[in-house]
Amino acid sequence: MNRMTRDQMAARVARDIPEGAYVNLGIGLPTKVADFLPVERDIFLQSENGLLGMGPAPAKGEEDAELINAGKQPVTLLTGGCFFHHADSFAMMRGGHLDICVLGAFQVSIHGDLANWHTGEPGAIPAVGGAMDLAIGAKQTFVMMDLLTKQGESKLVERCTYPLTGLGCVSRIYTDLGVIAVGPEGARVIELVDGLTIEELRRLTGVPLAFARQIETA
Amino acid sequence: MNRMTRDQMAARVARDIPEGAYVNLGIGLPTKVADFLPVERDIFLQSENGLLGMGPAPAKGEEDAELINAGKQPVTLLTGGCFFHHADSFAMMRGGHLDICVLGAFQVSIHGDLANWHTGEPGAIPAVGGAMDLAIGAKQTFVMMDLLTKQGESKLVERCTYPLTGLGCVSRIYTDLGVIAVGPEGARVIELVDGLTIEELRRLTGVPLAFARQIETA
Amino acid sequence: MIDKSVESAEAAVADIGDGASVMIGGFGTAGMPDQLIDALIARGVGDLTIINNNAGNGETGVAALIKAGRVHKIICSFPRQSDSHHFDAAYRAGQIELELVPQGNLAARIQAAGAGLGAIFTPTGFGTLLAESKETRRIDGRDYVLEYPIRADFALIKALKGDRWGNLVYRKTARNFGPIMAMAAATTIAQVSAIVPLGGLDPEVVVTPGIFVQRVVQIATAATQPMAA
Amino acid sequence: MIDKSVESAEAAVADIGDGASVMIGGFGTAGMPDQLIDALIARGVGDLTIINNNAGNGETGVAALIKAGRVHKIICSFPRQSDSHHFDAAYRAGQIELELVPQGNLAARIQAAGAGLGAIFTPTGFGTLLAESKETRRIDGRDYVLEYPIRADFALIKALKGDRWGNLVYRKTARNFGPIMAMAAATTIAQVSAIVPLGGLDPEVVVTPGIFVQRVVQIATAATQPMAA
Repeated sequence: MNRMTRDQMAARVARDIPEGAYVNLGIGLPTKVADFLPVERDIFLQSENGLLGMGPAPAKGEEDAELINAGKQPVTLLTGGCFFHHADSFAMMRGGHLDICVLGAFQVSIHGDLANWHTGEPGAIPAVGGAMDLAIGAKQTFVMMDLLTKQGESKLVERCTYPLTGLGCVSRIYTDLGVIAVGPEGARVIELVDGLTIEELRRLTGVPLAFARQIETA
Repeated sequence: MNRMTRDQMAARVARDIPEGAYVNLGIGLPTKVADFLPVERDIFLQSENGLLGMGPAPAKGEEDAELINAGKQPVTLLTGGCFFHHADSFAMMRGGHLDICVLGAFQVSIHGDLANWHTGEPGAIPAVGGAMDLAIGAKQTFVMMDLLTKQGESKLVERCTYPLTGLGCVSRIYTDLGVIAVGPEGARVIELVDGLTIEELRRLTGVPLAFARQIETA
Repeated sequence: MIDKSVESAEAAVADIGDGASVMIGGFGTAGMPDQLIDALIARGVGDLTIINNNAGNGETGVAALIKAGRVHKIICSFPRQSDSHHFDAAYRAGQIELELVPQGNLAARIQAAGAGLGAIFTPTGFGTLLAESKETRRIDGRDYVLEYPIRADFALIKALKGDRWGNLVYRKTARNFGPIMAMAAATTIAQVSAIVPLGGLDPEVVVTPGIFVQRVVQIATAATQPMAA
Repeated sequence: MIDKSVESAEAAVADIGDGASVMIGGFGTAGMPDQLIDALIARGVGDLTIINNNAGNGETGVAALIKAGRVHKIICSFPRQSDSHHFDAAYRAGQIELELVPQGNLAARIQAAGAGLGAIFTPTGFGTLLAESKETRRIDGRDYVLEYPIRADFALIKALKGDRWGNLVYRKTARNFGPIMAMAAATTIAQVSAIVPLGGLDPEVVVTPGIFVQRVVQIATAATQPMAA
């Protein structure tokens, strides 16, 4: 079977972001989605630290330590973007004004519970940032992750064993092996990579999976 | 006895407003206090509709319908003043950032309860505006009022009979007959107009009154 | 290309239906979106719930809406004024329902809606008629009333300038409820004196980011409003 | 004449004592008032409770304060980062107490303090470890956690420009927590790149009105900050 590369996953998520959407891309892999948004589409990227209309990284030498994203990397502001303080920024999330957020995850349950902030291991120093606000605030929460851990365990689970970020908040998971909708009815596979069968996916994840009538091949 | 005029009352209140104070002057009589604040003192007048650093009325012909005070009268903005929205404006009150507000009243109790928004009469249309926020929000709430109604009833009472604006919020009452501190310990007369005796004031108000050791003559 | 500008006030309010809840900006007439309200009156819809600081002044704006009999209920802080005769008449005739809210609680409840809070404990109104039968709690020695968010289907607001992404700046005390109402309504419609090209508003001075605004309509008015006589 | 400008960072922090609670602006290093923090370290006070989004980056600002052993407790949303080694070491050694708060709840609780609310019901964190043993409530079909205001004795923030009345404007994403922390502290101290004459800030673009600021100190720095290598 053909595992999708990280770039392919990012391009796949980008395809589902319509023109005019207000979007927050989480730290790490989700940040890559920005590179695949068509430039001719007006899509509004929000960064939790107080900007809307976030543009790409600046040219070398043009970095500004006071113009950064949530990952504290230098960014630019698009023409028409603006700045605001932290309470207004999180009002955008919590108040349901963001259309989509894209987050990484340790685990997602078939009912959309998300665990992505803390391994819960003894000695681990927890850090949550804006993950909990984003997960429950955006109208739709997408997760981007490899379906399996390096040890081959499924990150799509019946019940999260890691500490939760939010309950029933994820609607869709974009993985290296396919795209899966999750929610109150459970998990439903929408797309599979070429060469992967339904039975194989059931075996790999070990969770109950429904399948869209017509599964697309990613 | 010499009843103080409204101008004298306003001048008396103005005397108690120190330089640097953030002050909200309520609609009606309290608005007059502004005329008696010494121009050489930096005193910051706040208006609930979103300005700080309110200046005097504009010259005839210079009025701007979008630069008004809480009473919807045209005002000006001092150099160094600024505008903000309503939530921030009331955060200034409720959050305890205003030093003093000056309000009119129907009744004030000897313990500082205030009634100034509604007569409670059948058929009366109530309107509260920012009175309740101001009364409980400012660090000190001053009341300016005639001590007696036109019918000769005391507006300083043991217990308010009109609907309350706030509980125990008033610290000082400036009246045409004197200045009275109110609060948990009850009412204490600080100043009396010339020719009015302590006994006479007790008779006029009918409420228990303590007296400052050295009563000033207003 | 996203362009939130709409060619007319009529087009901007064309989907406001009977029974809608509508926030209307303005403190008195400052910041009142008169042309949007006129368009709403012309649409002929009724049974509206209106959220505004007042209940109309004189003959225009919210007063005209009430006069036309379109308002079922009004949520406001200061209805009775020297020039609120249309409200007064409707109220005395039992034709309009009034929910009176202290002004700061009105602002805080609107802001809470925009920020997605479920409820807030506010000290304002404790021990008064306006908190009767409401839940209260003593926290750190101070008494508070539990108040719930106020949200709306639509917000009609007035700003000075806007752009096609919906960014807004205001003018003087006409700002008042505009920024928080924009955050609390499902659909926010702003009338502005001028729609400027994208980039025409300094990103540091935008007061309402475009995410909170769905439609912008340019209504040419003098930048400085003369006072009514 | 009221003049809130102070001649030096040392003078500005001279009354911050042992055991004080201190909000410090900044998201990472953007908006971090480094010179005020340096002055605080030089004062030698300890046992501080610090409220900041992070728990220090690299060697400066909050990181330096932690390294110097002055922080008893930190309230923040995102302590662990690639360059939070001073916090990591202090935390692992049991020398610092951590209250971890989701970032939006941190902002909302600070804003609630500034606005005089007693508590807020927020949906963030419901059903998670960070809401354990906290009061919850279902309102209109959604679950919320009751959270209390966070206030402080002092706020140290960084802005671009200020005037003698304390009005402030910020620069780009260095704005972050500055405006809300200014509202939530008893004494707010702002370091600015320039103190301008009264009237030098457009009244429409002031972000933090002077009522929320008690002291302003000018620290000359380049307007555009180069990124650290």
